[in-house]
Amino acid sequence: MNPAIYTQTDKCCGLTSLIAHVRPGDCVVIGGGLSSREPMAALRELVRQAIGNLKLAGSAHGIDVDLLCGAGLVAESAESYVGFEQDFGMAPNYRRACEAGTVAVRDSCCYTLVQQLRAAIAGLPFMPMRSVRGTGFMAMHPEYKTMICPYTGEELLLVPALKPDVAIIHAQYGDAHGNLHIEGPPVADILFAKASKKVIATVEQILPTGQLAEKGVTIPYFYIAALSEVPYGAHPTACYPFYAYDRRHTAEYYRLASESAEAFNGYLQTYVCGCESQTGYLEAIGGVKTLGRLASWRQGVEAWQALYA
Amino acid sequence: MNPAIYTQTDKCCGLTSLIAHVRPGDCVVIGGGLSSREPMAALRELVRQAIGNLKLAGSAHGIDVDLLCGAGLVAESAESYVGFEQDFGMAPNYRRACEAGTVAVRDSCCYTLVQQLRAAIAGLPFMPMRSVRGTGFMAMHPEYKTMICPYTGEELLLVPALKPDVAIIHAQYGDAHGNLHIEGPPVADILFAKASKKVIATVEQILPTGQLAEKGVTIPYFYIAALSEVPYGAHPTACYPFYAYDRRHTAEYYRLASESAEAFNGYLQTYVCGCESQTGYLEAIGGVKTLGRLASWRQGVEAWQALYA
Amino acid sequence: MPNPNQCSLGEVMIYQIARTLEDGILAFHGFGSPLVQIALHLAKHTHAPRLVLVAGATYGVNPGPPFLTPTSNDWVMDRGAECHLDIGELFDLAASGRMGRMFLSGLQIDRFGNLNVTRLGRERLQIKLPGGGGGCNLSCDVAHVTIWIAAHRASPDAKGRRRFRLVADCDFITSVGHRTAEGKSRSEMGYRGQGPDGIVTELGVFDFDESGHARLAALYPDVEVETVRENTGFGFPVRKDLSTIPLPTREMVEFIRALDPLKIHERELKPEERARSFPLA
Amino acid sequence: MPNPNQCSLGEVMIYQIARTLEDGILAFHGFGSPLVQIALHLAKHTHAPRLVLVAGATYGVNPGPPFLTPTSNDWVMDRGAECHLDIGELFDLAASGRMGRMFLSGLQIDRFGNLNVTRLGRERLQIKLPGGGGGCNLSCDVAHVTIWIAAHRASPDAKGRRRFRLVADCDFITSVGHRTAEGKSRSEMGYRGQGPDGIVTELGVFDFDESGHARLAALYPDVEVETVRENTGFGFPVRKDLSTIPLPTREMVEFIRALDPLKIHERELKPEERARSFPLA
Repeated sequence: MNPAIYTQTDKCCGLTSLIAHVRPGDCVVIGGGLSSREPMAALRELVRQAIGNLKLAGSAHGIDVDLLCGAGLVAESAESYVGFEQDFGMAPNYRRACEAGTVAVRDSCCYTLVQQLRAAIAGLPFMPMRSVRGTGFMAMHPEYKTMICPYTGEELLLVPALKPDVAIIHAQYGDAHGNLHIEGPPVADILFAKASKKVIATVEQILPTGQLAEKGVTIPYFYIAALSEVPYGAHPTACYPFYAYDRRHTAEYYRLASESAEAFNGYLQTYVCGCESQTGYLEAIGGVKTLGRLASWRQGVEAWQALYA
Repeated sequence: MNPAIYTQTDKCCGLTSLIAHVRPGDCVVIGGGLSSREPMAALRELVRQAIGNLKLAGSAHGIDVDLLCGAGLVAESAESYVGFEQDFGMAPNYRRACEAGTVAVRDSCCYTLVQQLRAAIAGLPFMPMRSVRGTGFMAMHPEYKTMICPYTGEELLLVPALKPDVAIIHAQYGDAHGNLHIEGPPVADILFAKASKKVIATVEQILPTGQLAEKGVTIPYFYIAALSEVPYGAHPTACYPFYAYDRRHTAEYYRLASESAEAFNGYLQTYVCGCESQTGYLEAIGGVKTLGRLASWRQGVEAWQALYA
Repeated sequence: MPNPNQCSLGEVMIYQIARTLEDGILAFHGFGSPLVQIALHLAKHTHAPRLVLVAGATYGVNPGPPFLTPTSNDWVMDRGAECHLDIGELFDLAASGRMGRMFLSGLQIDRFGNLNVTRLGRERLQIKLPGGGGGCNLSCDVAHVTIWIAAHRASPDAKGRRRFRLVADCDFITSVGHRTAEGKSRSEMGYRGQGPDGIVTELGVFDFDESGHARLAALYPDVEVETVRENTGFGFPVRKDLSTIPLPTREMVEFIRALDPLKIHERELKPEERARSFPLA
Repeated sequence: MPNPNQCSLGEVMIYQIARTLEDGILAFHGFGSPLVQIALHLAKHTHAPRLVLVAGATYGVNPGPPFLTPTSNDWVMDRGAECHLDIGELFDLAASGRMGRMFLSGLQIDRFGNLNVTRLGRERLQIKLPGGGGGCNLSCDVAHVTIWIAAHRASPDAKGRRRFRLVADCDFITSVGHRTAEGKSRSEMGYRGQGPDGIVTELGVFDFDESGHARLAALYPDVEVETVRENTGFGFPVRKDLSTIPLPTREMVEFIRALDPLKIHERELKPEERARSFPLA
C-alpha cells in the first residue's frame, strides 16, 4: 500500500487520541536522540494504553527505548545503540529484556538505517551500500542481500526498505495543520517522517501557521496524521530552548531500573501509570521547582553547567 | 579518486582566478534554475577565458546554458530542460548548436539527475529507480542498465553516479571560509555541491562567519574550493532579495540570439568579451538606473508586477 | 476588454484542467505551464481546498502568488507558501506513490498518451525541443496524469498540409502514456502510476479507453467532432455520451483574472484562438 | 587537586588520541566518548587547526562547547558551530571517501582490530551491549580509524581469572578491522577505508603490522611490555623501535581542564587508573 498523505485542516487532539493511532504489533520509530527531544510524554501514554508487541527501529536511543522495554511493550529492537552513554552506562530494562529473550535482538547501524529509510522514501525495494559486509550483522539480518555491481564488478550490499507504521516525534513547535518546526539537531526525525506511513507528534507549543512558517517548517504537514500540544513533552530529556536534560530525574530512573524489574515497576507506578496526564506527571517530578531548574540553563554557562554537576 | 575537502581559511579570490578552476573538457553543473540565481557573471568569465569542450548536466535551465552554447563552449548537454518558458520560448543558441551537431544531445530528466547525484554523494556506483524504462531516454543513454529486484522480482533501472568536475553556484551570501547561504529555492544546488569534485561560487556579499552562521549555512565550507564576491552576479536572472529578473535585458538577449549566430556575437561583444569585468558589465546594462529598476520589486506588488508588464 | 458575461478560451481551458483535480491529493505543476499553474490555484480555491499544491520550480507548498509571472522560478510565485520541498523530496513523493496528479504536455502527443518534448525527427534531429524536465520520471510514477495542449488545431499550411500535434506515434517518447513504443502496457512495465486519464485541448477533452487509446469525451460548444478529426493525426473512438464541456462561473473567471493580470496564460494560446469566447455558466 | 606539574592518565590518553589526527581532514567523534571528543578539540587547538571537526550526536561542525556534558546530544556541545550536517550527510561523507578519520572502541577488541559492542556470548546471548551506533558502517568506509580503550588492564578476579577486553577473537564483529571472521582482508572485501592504524589504551599504543595484526608500538612510562602481555588475550609482536609515549604540554592539559571542568572524561577510566599521574612534557 502506498503511504498516505494527511490534509485535514485541524489535526490537534489530546494525547489519548494521539496515541490511539499506534496499534499493537506496529513498527515504531521514535524521534530525537539520546538525552534530547525524545517524545517521552507520548511514550508514557503508550505505556498507559499498554499498546505492545512493538517493533522498534532507530539510531541512538536511551531512556525512550528503555522505558518501553521496562513496560514490556517491545517485541523486537533494531536500534543501533540503546544506552545512557558515559553518564550512567548500559540501559537496564533494555538489557534485561534482550537477555531474557523477550525482546528479539535485531541491532542495526546508523547508515544502514538511513539507507533503509531512504529506500522507503524513494519508493524503492532496497538501497545499495558498501559497508556491513564482513560483520556479524550479516548473520543477524538474513534479509540483507548482496549483488555484483554491473558497473564496477564489486560486491555491494542491498538493504530492504524500512517503512515504519508510525513515527512518534516531539518538536518544539507545530501548527494546527501539522507543520512541525524542530530547533537544533533533527537527528533522524526528517527521515522517519518521510519514510513512515504516518507521523504523530507532540509539540511544546502550537503556533498560528503564519508564525510557524516564519520560523521555518522542518517537516511539512502532509506527513503528519495528528499532533498534541504537550509542554515538557520530552522530559526528562532536553527540549531546548525550553528546558535542559533532567539529569537528576534520569539518575532516579536509572537507579530504580538498575535495581530490579520490581523496583522499576515502582517507577512506572509513580511517574507513568499513576499519573493520568502530563499535568499529573509534572507534579510528580517536582512541579514548578523542577521546571524552573531545567529552564535555568538560559542564565548562562555557570547555571547550565550546574545542572550537570 | 575520492572527492576532496577544502579547508583553507580564506578562499576569497577574484573572478578570473575563480574561473581558472574550470578546465577544458570538464563536466560542469550550474546552480540556480530558469530565470533565478544563475551564476551569470561566472559564466561570462568562462566565456572570456574561452574554457570549452564542456559537458553540462542539470535540470531546468535557460539563459545560462544558452549563453555557453552561443559562445561555443559546450560539447555535450545532459540537461532536462533548456528554454525560456512561456516568456520567450525555445533557447536559440542551444537549439542551433544541438541541431548543428556541435552539442551532443544527451537529455536527462530531473529525478534521473537527482538519483545520479545521490549515487555520487553516497559514494555508490549507481542508484536504482523505477521510471524512465519504456521511454526514448533508454536508447539515448546506453549507460543505463536494468536489473531484476531480488526482493520483488520487478525490473528496476540503474543509473550511474554523476560526479561533476565542478559545480558553479551563485549564492546571496558567503563567508571567507566558503560557507554559503542560499535564500529561496535551492533548486539542485545542494545536490550539485555534495556530488561534485569541487564547488566554485560567486556571492552577492561576503559576511563574517558569525553573521553567516546566524542566517544559516546552506552549503558547508568544506565543499567549496574558492569564492568571489560579485554583486549582481546573477544578472539578468533574479537574485532576491537583491534584484528581480531583468526581463528587458533578457528580451534583448533573446532577440539577438534568435536573429542569428552573427547577431548573437554582437551581444557577446557588447556584454561579455567587451566588458573586462563585472563593473564594466554593469555599466553596459545601464548602470545604476537599471539596477535601481531591478531593486524596485521591494516597493510592493504593483512595482513588482510592472517589471514584467 | 473582457466581456463581463463571457469568458475566454484560456479561462475555459483552465477550468477544464482544474476539474481533473481531486480534493485532498498532492499535485504538482511543472514550469512553463501557466494554464496549469492557474488551474491548480482555481481548484484549491473552489472544489479542492485540501489540495496540497506544490509549485513548479520553487517547490513551494500552497503559495498565494499576488500575480502570475512570465517565468516560474520567481519569488512572486512563492509568496505565502506554507512550507517548501526540495527537488529530491518532490520527486521522491511521486516515486513513493504520494503524488496524486501531475500535468504534462508535449510538442507531440500520441494516441496512447505518450509525449515528446525532446526532439523532432526520428533518424536525424530536425528540431531540438527544450526537453521534458522531470516529466519522464513523473509520467511513470505519479498516480494520475492530466495531459493538456492549447495547440491541437493544426491549420493547413500554404500547401494544404497539416503539422499535427496529436500524432499517431511520437518521434521520441519523453514521457509515457498507456503503451510504450514496443507496445508494452503500463502494468507490464511495472510503473507505479496509472498514467494519463485525460487530454484537455482547445477543441475538446479526451479520456482513454480500456486499451489505453485516446477517446473523445467532450467538445467545446463551438467545435464539431469533424473539426477534431481533421486536426488529429490518428483516428479515435468517440464516447457514446459525448458531452459539451462545462463552462466556468463568473466567480471562477474573476479569480483567474485577479491571479493573472498580465495574462501570462494567453502566451500558451495561438493568437487566433484568443478571440474565442464563451458564455459564463 | 591536579598537580600543576603533573598530568592525569585521562589527559595523557586524550593527547595520544589527538596525535592520530592529521590536519586538514574531516573527522568525526561518535557519542559516549568524551576522551575522543576532547582529543578532537585539542588537535584542532594545537596541530590541526584546519580539521573539520564533526561532533557526534549533534553533527555540528567546529563547535566551541563551553564545557563537556555528560551526554552527547546536548545543545552545550553544539554552541558556536560553524555549520551543521545531518545524519545522512555525515554518513554519506564517509561512504564517498571524504571522512579522514573516525574513533571506535569496543567491549572486545581483537588482534585484527575488529570490535564488539553488540553482545557477549557466541551461541547464547550472555550480555547485551548497547550497540555500535554507526561504527559498523564507518569502520568499512572511513579512510582511517583510531581505536581507543581505557580498560585494557584486565585485573584478575577472586579466582585469578582475567576477563580480557583485548581478545583473540570477538564474540560478535560489530565493526571490522583488518581481517573478517572468515579471514578475508579489507581489500578482498572492497572496503573504501584503510581500517584502523592504531589502538590507544591506558597501557600502551599499538599499530598494525603488514598482516593486519596488532603490534605494540609504544608504552606509557609506568608500564612494562610484560604488563601489556599479561593483560592482552592474544600474543602480539613488538616494534623494534618500541618507544615511550610522548606526554602533553602544560598548555595542552590546561586546555583539557578548561574544556572539561566536570571531568566527564574520567568516567571512561576505571577508578584505580585515575590515580596515575605523569610529568608534563
